Amino acid sequence: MANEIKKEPMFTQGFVIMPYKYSVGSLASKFFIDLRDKKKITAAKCPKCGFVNFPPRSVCPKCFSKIEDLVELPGTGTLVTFTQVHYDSAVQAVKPPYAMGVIKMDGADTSMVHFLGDVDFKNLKAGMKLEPVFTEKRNANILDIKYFKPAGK
Amino acid sequence: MKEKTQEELVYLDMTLKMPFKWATGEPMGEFFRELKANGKIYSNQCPKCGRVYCPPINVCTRDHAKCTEKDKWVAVGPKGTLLTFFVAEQSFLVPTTGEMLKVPFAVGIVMLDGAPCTLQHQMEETDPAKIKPGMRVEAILKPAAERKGNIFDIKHFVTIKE
Amino acid sequence: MPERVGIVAAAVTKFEAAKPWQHLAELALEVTDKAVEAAGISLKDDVEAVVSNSQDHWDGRTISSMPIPDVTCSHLKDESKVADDGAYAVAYGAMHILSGDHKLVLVVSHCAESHTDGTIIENWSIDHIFTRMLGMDYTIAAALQARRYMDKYGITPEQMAKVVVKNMGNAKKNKYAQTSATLTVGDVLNSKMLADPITAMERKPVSDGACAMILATEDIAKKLTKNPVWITGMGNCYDAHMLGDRDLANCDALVTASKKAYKMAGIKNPAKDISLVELSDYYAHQELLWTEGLGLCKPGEGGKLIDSGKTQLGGELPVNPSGGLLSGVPVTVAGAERVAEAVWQLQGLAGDHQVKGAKVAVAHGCGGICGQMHCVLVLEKGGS
Amino acid sequence: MHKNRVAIVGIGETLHSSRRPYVNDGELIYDAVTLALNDANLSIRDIDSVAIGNMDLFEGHYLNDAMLSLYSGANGKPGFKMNTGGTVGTMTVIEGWYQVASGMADTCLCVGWEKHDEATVTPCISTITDPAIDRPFCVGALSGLAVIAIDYMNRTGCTVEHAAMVRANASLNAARNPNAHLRDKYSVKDVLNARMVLYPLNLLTVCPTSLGACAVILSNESKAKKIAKKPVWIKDHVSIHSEYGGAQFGVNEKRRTSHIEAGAQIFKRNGITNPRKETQVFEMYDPSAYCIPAWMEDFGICGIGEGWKLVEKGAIALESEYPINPSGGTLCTNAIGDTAMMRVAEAALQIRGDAGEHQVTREVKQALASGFGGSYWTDLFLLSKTTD
Repeated sequence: MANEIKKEPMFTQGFVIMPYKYSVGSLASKFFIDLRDKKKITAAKCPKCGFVNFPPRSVCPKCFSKIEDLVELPGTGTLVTFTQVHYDSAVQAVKPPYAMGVIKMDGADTSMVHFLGDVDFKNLKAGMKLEPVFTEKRNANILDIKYFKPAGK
Repeated sequence: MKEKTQEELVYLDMTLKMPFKWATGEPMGEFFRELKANGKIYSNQCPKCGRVYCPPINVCTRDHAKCTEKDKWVAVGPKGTLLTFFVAEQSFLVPTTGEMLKVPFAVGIVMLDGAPCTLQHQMEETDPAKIKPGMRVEAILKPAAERKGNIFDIKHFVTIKE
Repeated sequence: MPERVGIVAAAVTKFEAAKPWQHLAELALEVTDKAVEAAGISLKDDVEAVVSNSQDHWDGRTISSMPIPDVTCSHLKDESKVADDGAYAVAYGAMHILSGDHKLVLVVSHCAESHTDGTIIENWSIDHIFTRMLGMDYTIAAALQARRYMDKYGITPEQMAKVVVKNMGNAKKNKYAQTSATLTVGDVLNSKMLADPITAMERKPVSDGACAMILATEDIAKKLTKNPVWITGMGNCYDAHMLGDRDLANCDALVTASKKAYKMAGIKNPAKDISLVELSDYYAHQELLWTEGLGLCKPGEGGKLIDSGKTQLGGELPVNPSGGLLSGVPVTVAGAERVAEAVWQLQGLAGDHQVKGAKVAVAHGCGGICGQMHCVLVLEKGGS
Repeated sequence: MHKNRVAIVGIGETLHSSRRPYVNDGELIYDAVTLALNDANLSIRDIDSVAIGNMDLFEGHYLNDAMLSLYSGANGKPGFKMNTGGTVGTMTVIEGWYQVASGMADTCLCVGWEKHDEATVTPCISTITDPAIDRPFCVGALSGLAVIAIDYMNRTGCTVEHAAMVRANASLNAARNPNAHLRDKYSVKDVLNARMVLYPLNLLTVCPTSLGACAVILSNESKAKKIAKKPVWIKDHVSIHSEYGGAQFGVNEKRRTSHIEAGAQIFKRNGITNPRKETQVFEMYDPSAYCIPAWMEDFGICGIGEGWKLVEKGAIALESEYPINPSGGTLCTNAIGDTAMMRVAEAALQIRGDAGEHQVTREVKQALASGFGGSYWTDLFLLSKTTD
């Protein structure tokens, strides 16, 4: 069609900006406050089946029961898997390169993702023992743990 | 059901901020090009059922006939009749900019002269007592040098006396 | 299965790194018109319901289906939006027909990744209480998954790279593919390291495009085409969200989904009964892992399977003959496009990457972090 | 028409409020799900699949069905998410219906929720518009509702007083519903004196923003007859969408909205000639106080211009001729992701006779429930006590 239009692409530039204030809920509040005030690491133990989920959520991933109380964990853990991040992105909390891992805490049946530090990437190995390093100024969120490092180092 | 009380609860403040570069598509792109270059507001018409669209549309929403042939486009306005309006008096965050809306903020839905189609835009008059459905308004465009090929090339609707 | 759902026609756009000419709704419009034309039907008079498929975040628009009734001629018709992968939209369209509620359904899926920054969107799909603040995105998560997969089963970086070599090579024969290349394993491994062990070439590129399909009852499908494709099995399943709740070297949800789909389709030995597979390879290692989940080999043997050459185009069981996602298909559209490719293979319309004698195909869509949710469709060749 | 009958066998509604900081969004969903499971006397293991509905950008999470799968009980089960604005609640029940009616699942758990205290609603709703053309001028959902109200008053002679009567009636109903959000009683005068928000809508004649969750369990016929004492049958449902109305207001055209189309289709298909006799209660999605009278007419419950007259006669009250929204409706409780599902749930409770203090006085054999959203999109359900 001769008189069909097609000249140059046109764009609308802008953002989608939305502020949110999330409630973490009663149980996770206790977890974060323990972390901030006592550097204590806690998990959620199912009163019905005994499954310990970590980071603590109020619903048991195994039997769907409600969990209202936390149990304290020793704080040490084992590395399950890991990576080193080499690229920049708009959402990253630290500057690359940095290492991240999935860590299974002793006494828990599930694992969590966090940063790994004080260790050369080439020395990371699944199964190695880890312990948390806490942030100096803690704000009751997951970044109150700075990273996990090889235990006893 | 009663909630138990707890001394301290934790909240997490997060702001979603996604940068966007939306493609306007061809009919709307041509609408903005005409607005910028020639100061004209265009509508297009379905060749089959005669329904009019402003801004111009690709295919008719009713019978899917192609409406893009430019020689059938009709310039409308800048004068028109106010169909309805609203005035926002409470400010809120404008999601496209992240800034707070300057209030009072009046928006008019205007039936433009020349073809039965409506356009929504800001109104200069923000006193709800002075805005009446049915009154005559005119779209004021920015000077050609300031126009960028977007909806803000139209500054606002002003009330006119005829 | 009492009645089969027929796929009459499928259409896609050319996939490109950016489509600056087209409004999001115009992506949907392009494929809708193509699919309707291929099916030889009237959009206004014949299509009873539309299942659209898009994402609010990617479109930067709450209710991203807002402009879809306009371009699909569904004013005062049934239109609904599935906000997960496109394979789910196809499955939902099929349910419309199986339930007896509708006879002819249009499924249309669109996404333009070039409009925004996908890492932000990925980050906002991840658990907000314990994980989001760590700056996680799907690539970091996939790297954790790949490492675990390597550690548990001895999968090698070379085996993962072979997936890219295969799929990018296949893409050269696919006219809709965004990118294609003749590569060596070395090229892939030496491309920029993103998150160890995942390199730039082992991640799906940014892509824009759309996909549409016409679904119909058995009767109508037979009337409309000599070449219908039957959906004979469907299954889908959620996995746990938190990476630490799963063993990342397994894909339990995919196993559940595929078993259900195979049971429905009467497939007893997937590796033997299936002619080809189109699966969602967002990352290279995921193709290996998903072939295990789809029962094409035993757990841990995804590496051996690619080494055997069976999954090559021309092999016994081609996987992603189209070039898959690694050659560039947008998220959300991905699953629907897998179905479309499988349909063309069964119709004999795949062109240069046609798998000879294809009778049964499996299409797989997945969504979420490390493939949290999987949707499997079994398709069979109709006609003669 | 439909091959397999589908019944509602379990209903769970959380309480609704404006703030609930003790729970996160997952826990809110878990509340509704466990209530529905208890109501149906089922455990999560008895559920075959899930259907999830929510608006992603309202709480900010992308793929939140996957993100919160632990809490809805979706882990290890099939299911997917619908996202269609105000109609999402009904659309999710429709998704569940399709899963069961197609034979893909025997029992499906439908979940809808919104936790509005975590977000700012107006900017979220504003982004339903096209960024290039009308987003800068959108002020949430109010402008669209104002246009509907003005149009109805102009066409039929309804006045602001009639809207106030609707709201006053809703407040009486909500006061009897423990799960409702706004439960204060208001007189017509109170409503007329409320602060104007956007002409002609004031603080009391538009819906609030609430938080809450709702879950509904659907089952096929053989299972429903086994497990449910009082199954409520989904006799029919229809879903009608309209073109994008951002800049088009149907100028110079014969009025034919999605409501008109939906009502006409469902009554014709089910041989209903006098809906006010053949159905006994209507749970309508009523985002403003002008909606009930206007949409009674559109749905074909009464003739054009009769809606506000019926309101004037008190015909929509809980104990009268044709009760509409005995729950208090959307005007008193509005957690967008579950609002429409609540309509279905409440209509089903009325059929079961389990609505408690807000149970209508008429015997309910058939009930209607509607969802509204997007740019004039409608879902309409016909529920029934029996299978005939």
